[in-house]
Amino acid sequence: MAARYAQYKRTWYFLRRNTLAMVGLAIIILFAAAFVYGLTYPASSSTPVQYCASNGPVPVSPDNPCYDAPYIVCTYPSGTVSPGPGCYQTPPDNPNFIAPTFTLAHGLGAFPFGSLVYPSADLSTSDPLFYNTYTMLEKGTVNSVGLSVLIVATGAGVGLLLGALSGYFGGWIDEIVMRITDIFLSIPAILLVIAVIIVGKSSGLRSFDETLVLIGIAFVVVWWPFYARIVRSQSLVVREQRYVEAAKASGASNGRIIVKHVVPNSVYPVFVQMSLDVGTIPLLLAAITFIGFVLFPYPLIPEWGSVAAAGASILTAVFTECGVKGAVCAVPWWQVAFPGLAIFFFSLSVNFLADGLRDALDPRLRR
Amino acid sequence: MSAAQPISPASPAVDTGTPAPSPLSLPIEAPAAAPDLRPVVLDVRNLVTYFYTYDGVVRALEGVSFKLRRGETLGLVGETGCGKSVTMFSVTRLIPDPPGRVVSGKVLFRGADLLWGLGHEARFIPVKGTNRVKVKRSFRRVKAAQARVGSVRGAGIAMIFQEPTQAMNPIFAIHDQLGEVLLEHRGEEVIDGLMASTPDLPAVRAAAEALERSVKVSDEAMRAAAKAVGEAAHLTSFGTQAFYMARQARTSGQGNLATEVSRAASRMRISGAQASFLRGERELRKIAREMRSVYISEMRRGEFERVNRGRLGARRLRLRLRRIPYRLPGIKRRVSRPLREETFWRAVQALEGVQIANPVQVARGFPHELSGGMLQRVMISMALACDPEILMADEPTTALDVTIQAQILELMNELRRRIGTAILLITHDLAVIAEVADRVAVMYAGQIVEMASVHDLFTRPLHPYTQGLLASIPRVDQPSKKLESIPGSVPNLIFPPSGCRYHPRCPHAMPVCKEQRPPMTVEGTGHNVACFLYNGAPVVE
Amino acid sequence: MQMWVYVVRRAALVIPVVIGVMTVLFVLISALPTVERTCSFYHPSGRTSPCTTQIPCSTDPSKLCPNPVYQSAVNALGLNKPIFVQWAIYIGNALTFQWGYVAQGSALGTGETGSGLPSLAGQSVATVLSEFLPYTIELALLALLIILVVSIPLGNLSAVYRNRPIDQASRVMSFSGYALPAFLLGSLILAGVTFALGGPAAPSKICGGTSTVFLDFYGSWPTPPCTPLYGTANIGPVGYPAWLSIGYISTPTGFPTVDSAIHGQYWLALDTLLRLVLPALVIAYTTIAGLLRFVRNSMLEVMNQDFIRTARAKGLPEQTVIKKHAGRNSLNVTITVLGLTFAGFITGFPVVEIVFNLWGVGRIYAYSVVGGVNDWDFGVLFGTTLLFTYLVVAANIIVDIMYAYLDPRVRLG
Amino acid sequence: MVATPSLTMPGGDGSVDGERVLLSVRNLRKFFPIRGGLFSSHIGDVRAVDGVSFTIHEGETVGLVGESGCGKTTVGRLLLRLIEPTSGHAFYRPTPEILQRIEEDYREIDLGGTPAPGNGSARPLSEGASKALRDLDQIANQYSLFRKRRKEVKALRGRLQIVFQDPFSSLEPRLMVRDIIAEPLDIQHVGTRAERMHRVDQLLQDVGLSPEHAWRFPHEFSGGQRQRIGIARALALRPEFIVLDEPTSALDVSVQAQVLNILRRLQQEQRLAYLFISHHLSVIRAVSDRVVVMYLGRIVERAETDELFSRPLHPYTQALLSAIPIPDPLLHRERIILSGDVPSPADPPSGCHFHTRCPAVMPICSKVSPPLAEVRPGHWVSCHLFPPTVPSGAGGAVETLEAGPAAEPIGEPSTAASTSGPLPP
Repeated sequence: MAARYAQYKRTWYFLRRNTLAMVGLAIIILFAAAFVYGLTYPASSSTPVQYCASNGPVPVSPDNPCYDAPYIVCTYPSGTVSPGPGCYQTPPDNPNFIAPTFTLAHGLGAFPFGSLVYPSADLSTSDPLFYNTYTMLEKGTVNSVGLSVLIVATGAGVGLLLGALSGYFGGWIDEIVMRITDIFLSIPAILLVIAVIIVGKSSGLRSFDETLVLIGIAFVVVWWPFYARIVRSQSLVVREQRYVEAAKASGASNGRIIVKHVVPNSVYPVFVQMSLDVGTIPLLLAAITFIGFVLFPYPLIPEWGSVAAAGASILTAVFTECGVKGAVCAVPWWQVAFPGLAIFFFSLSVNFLADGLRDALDPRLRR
Repeated sequence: MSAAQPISPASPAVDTGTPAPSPLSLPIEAPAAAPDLRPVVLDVRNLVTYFYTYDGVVRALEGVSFKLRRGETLGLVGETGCGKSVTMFSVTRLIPDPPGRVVSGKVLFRGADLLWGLGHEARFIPVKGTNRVKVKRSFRRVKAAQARVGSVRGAGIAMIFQEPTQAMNPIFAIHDQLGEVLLEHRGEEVIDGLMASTPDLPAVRAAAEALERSVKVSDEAMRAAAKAVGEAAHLTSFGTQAFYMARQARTSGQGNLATEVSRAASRMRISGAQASFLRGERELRKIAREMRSVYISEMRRGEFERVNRGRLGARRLRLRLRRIPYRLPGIKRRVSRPLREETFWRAVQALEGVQIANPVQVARGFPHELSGGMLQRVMISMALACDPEILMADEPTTALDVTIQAQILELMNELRRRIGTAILLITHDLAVIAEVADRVAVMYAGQIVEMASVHDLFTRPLHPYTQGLLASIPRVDQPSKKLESIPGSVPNLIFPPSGCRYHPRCPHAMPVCKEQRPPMTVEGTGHNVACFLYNGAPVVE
Repeated sequence: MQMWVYVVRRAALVIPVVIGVMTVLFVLISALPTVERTCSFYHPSGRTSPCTTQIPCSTDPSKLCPNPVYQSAVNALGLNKPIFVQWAIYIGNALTFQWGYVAQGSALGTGETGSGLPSLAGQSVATVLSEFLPYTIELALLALLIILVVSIPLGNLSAVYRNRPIDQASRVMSFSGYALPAFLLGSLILAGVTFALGGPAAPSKICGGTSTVFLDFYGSWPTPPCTPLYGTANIGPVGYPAWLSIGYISTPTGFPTVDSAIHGQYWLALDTLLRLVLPALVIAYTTIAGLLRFVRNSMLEVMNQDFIRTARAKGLPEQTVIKKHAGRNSLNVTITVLGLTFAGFITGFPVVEIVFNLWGVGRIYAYSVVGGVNDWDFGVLFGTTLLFTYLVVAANIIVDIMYAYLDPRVRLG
Repeated sequence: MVATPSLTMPGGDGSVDGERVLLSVRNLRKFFPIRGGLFSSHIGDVRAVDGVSFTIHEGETVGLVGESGCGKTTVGRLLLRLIEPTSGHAFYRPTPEILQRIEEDYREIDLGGTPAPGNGSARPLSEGASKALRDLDQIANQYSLFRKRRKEVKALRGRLQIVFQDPFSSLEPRLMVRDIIAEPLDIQHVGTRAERMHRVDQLLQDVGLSPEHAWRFPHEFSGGQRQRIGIARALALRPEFIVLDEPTSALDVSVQAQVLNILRRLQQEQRLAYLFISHHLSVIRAVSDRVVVMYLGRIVERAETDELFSRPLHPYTQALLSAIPIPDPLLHRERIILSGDVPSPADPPSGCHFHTRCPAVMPICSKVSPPLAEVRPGHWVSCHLFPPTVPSGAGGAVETLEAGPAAEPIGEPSTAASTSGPLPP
């Protein structure tokens, strides 16, 4: 066992020399902590929940103080008041509403802060849901990270199985599996995901949990071919190894060879790919939401991607508004900034780590 | 020496690590009794090369010294991991760096020390608690050193490698890879020849008719006639072209050869644009040559010639800028046509030199279309294209079949007789050495343990390792049911054995062998051995 | 093997893939409720949609529907025939570009896209897409150009100067490209440029007037006051994007810049092109991220090969060794990876076209999925998916042929 | 062209004294299809092994020598059923009388001139031949390795084992030595875990390693030690026959001797039979009792070791012998340098495969492929220079001579004409 331990030590040694990878690891640990802590939040349900003046859930009702807190009203030099997204003022009739004079402490949600509004992705709905940054980030971590990890794990499992089979047996099995991967790889990911989700939704699966399941299915459908490809190329190499032939010569069944030799040898590259993809999925979710597709039913369950996307579209709206009418209005930049940064850092750290791993595991790329 | 000690020239540990003062480090030479009067072309003095790996410092070479004289063939023989190839690559600075590094030593070639400036290239920082050593390289200096040594590669020191199939670039045709060597080192002469060529068509026409007549006679006649055509065109390569056109005509049996040849000749005219392109090319080569001479003088005088480098660099830059239009794909193809054809036929000539039956097809072909033997011939022709003073062959026949190996060895012997370059033949096969080499150096674990003429070594092997090696070779020419073998295996060079590195496997091991490293001693003319069993006079300069 | 054999075989390999893609889409479509299918995949009159009135029919399709339109739709799509007949019909339609019609209920149908796009209800999906495709292609070509020009030299450099500043820089660049969502990058760049030039309200640098700096970068076309074509309503048939209510010109090629140039409106052409630069940069940035590491690593791998050592041993200058011997070899890998990432590359278009408010297939697609269940336009949705898939497949063929051209081992394999 | 030299020959070589026949390989063929053209259709075969017959007795070493691409490795892998043969039999432990029957059958078939499996019939089947075929089939069902069911094969795996050339790719780098050596035992479910571990230690000692090596990983060993581990793994199931596929080619000479001596010791101790595949004639000479020389998938010469090396008959063997450099600068011999390369087995030369490089080539060589005939007792050569003269005890040879042309159809019908006519296209 000592030798095996030495191998790990070696990998760790090369990983440690890679500063970026270490940075990535640190950030990931932070996210992991946030994830664990976020689990203590009340499970998301389909009943409207909002986080406004306090971090705890408060039922939505018209007489709720910060119910009409949003940023809907715009003031123009002329003094006329007209509704339009992206601009805000302090409603005089709402004492609880704190004007978004923004400080770092607010952003981090150091104390309850009702007015940093994260609107529902569905801009058409008249009554958006509000979170303060802190809550958004917490729940976002839980949903985004949890979802990504789940998806990637499943996809990798399927890919590992099929890839190993096709690579090891070759012949017609290989042909079939590879053609199928070709098919799925040539359909752009986002489009396929949306298609699957839409079909699911239009056949009635619309609640939050159902949506989660749908998203999962859609992404797995899209994702497994990548892994199948990787594992296949690996097992093609392993298959030609003499030690596999030796195992055959002493009567090993194909199943045994796949389990004992092929799969273990394909694990590392798959792992690297997985860590890359975990970072990619929130991005795709964001993109999907951004182009206006309503992923989650109302109320919006915070998921970085969708929140950021919604914020970004408001940003653009603000620009057009202010640009055209030359209005004096501040830009609610934080609505993009925080979820965006969350995605950015998560994906970035994961990539750092993955790349470091690749270098450390691949002797050719070692420095 | 204890392995825990950090190994680096900077640290005191070096004095034990690199044997600067130890007797071994003194260069080896035949005693005055029978002085070899041929001039020394390569003088390697206690070369030390380490590999700085994760597991520790691999002491691959520990003070290797030898001399190579003009026209002789020195065989470097030993088992895997004894550092034969490392020696060759250290001499030409081709060891992969990182992890490898030439730590110290001298390599004198044309009076220039190829390893000049080694000390300033890197700093060595031992890692506490491990036997790793961190190497901090000065990128700029390493690059400069590479450029310097690069100036003697190819033209001065040529190399051929073990795996011909992997040693050739898979995506370029043979003539391309062969031609670029010619252009690199012989560019000016090639271009001059090309620009001097002014075919007077009537003469060519006449010669071509003669050639057509000769087709039916014989190969020799054809060659002669083709040569005449070449002279008529004032371009030898055109003669070659004509010859193969004639061959083509003979095999196909149709086509009026004479007119074809003269048409080809008329196509040879060089347009103005092409001429200016050629002039520019020539200028580039000239600058490159001067650059090389600057590098060499740097290594000779041992100081950095910033001024000359700068001047040449500026000239080259200006020229390149002026020639940008020629880089455009369409234009380039049209403008460089004469040069490309010239180089192609020169390549064909080079291939003829290594007895390839159908050089034109081979020249057009790609590496993956040729057999290992054929590729090795191509490699040899590539190495000898601009007759170098030294040819280093790293296991040239190991990857080949027995019958092909015989062909290649025959070829090498023949070329050796014809050109008379000095050859450093690296192989693990004593039999090959016996066939080809004049002198042999036996290496073990990064050191030369015995050095003698082939005859002496095989008739009177002195070092126990040499004896064991010879005994363990199965002979095809005599039945031997019981094979001798050397117990144990090659030591791990991270923790090399103390004293004589062979003592753990040596049947005659004595206590002293553990303590200190045996000095190289003279045992008869040109026969040196490093072993305590013999107490001849230590080798002296 | 001759080149043409290789090309033909490679092209032949496409057929199963395309059929397969259609089958996948067919499976999805046939999972739809009957009414959604009939709304957008079959359109008898070409003007009115059967859906709006016939929603009740959907509650149980088996029951004979009184509505003849709906019924004929069911017949035409073979919904009452066995599944494989439906499949055959679908394949036929897909291959003959009969991708259905813009449904009336959808955002595109009602014209509630908030982009000045008039109601396209009842128009054939293929026609609509074909009208918008040139815009996307222009953007794609520009982006590809940027990608190739940047990624290959940068990758090679970072391999040669491994672990030196330039390598680190390219590494950071590629990672940030991985991690930055396209929409975020896009909005940031847009905002940045806008504010750099004086903030959203500042007057336009290009044509002054009431137009603002922001609008100089936002949208495919200049706002009316700047357009030299303004008011020239009497030119040619409809073709120049009618929903920009600035008059009509003929569009021989459909490519905006080309057409403008043809009409002698060089300023317009330039303006249109300039508006593509930022989005192209955004798309390129994200794609380069994926490419850069591959280029670098493949280059590193090549640099370890024996033949590089041989090239050095031949005494070639380092430049030649790297550019010619290593570069050409790693180029193969680069191209292959580019082919693999093309799907991802295309996926970027909907987002970017929305961010920069450009016309293009991507934006139409976005409109087809916008909003809630009743706003979706299945015809456009699946049509676009098919179109993009065709593009990806075509790109892969091209890549493979280029590969074979570059690498004799494949060509003569 | 003609695939089959005569099928008729006494089991192994007449000279073998009462040793029991372990494996009698008959007319073994392996063609790898070549695909190409527009629809990657089957456009030809790589005739890797093309009608190879020899016999291995208990406890003896048969050397199989030839250049790369001559199919020697393929033969070894066929015998272990790592790949399936195109045709031919390998009779496992046939009793003498069975062997006798096989002899007669093949003789009958030769005379009857039946098509070899896979080839179109050239002549109507003679009565005797068809009967013989049936009989042979029946024997094969019982004895031929290639007719075994999966279960039987798995049982048989233990008896036949292989040691590979490359000591680096033949050991799984992730596993510890003990797991590597124990793997065959695990697969065959031999004994308890403790027993297996005990067996591993014992095996390690057998190959001259120490038990604590069991706890290390392959990359910690030198080439020679790795090769020993490979041997230990092969020995794990107590085989009686081991294919040694270039076991020492990757090793240094000083270590090579160690491995060879271990192999020899084990052979004496455990009465193993070896098929020693190598391209080193010198090694072959050192280790083997009988030698088979192959060229382009066919046997060109076969004899007792000393006989072969002292009196090589086939020009190829002679060239091979003279091409080997000898570590003795004093010894200067006239060496035969063969011109050109080994032709590709995808389209081997017509007639005698060797005629393109043969120094003593005759007109007939390019037309008729010479039968493998016994020209001296126990010395079999396939060359037109040597018309079989010795009326050996097993009269096969004489008939071979007559059967030579008669046997043509067995290879390919087209060349039946070619024997008398011009070169086949």
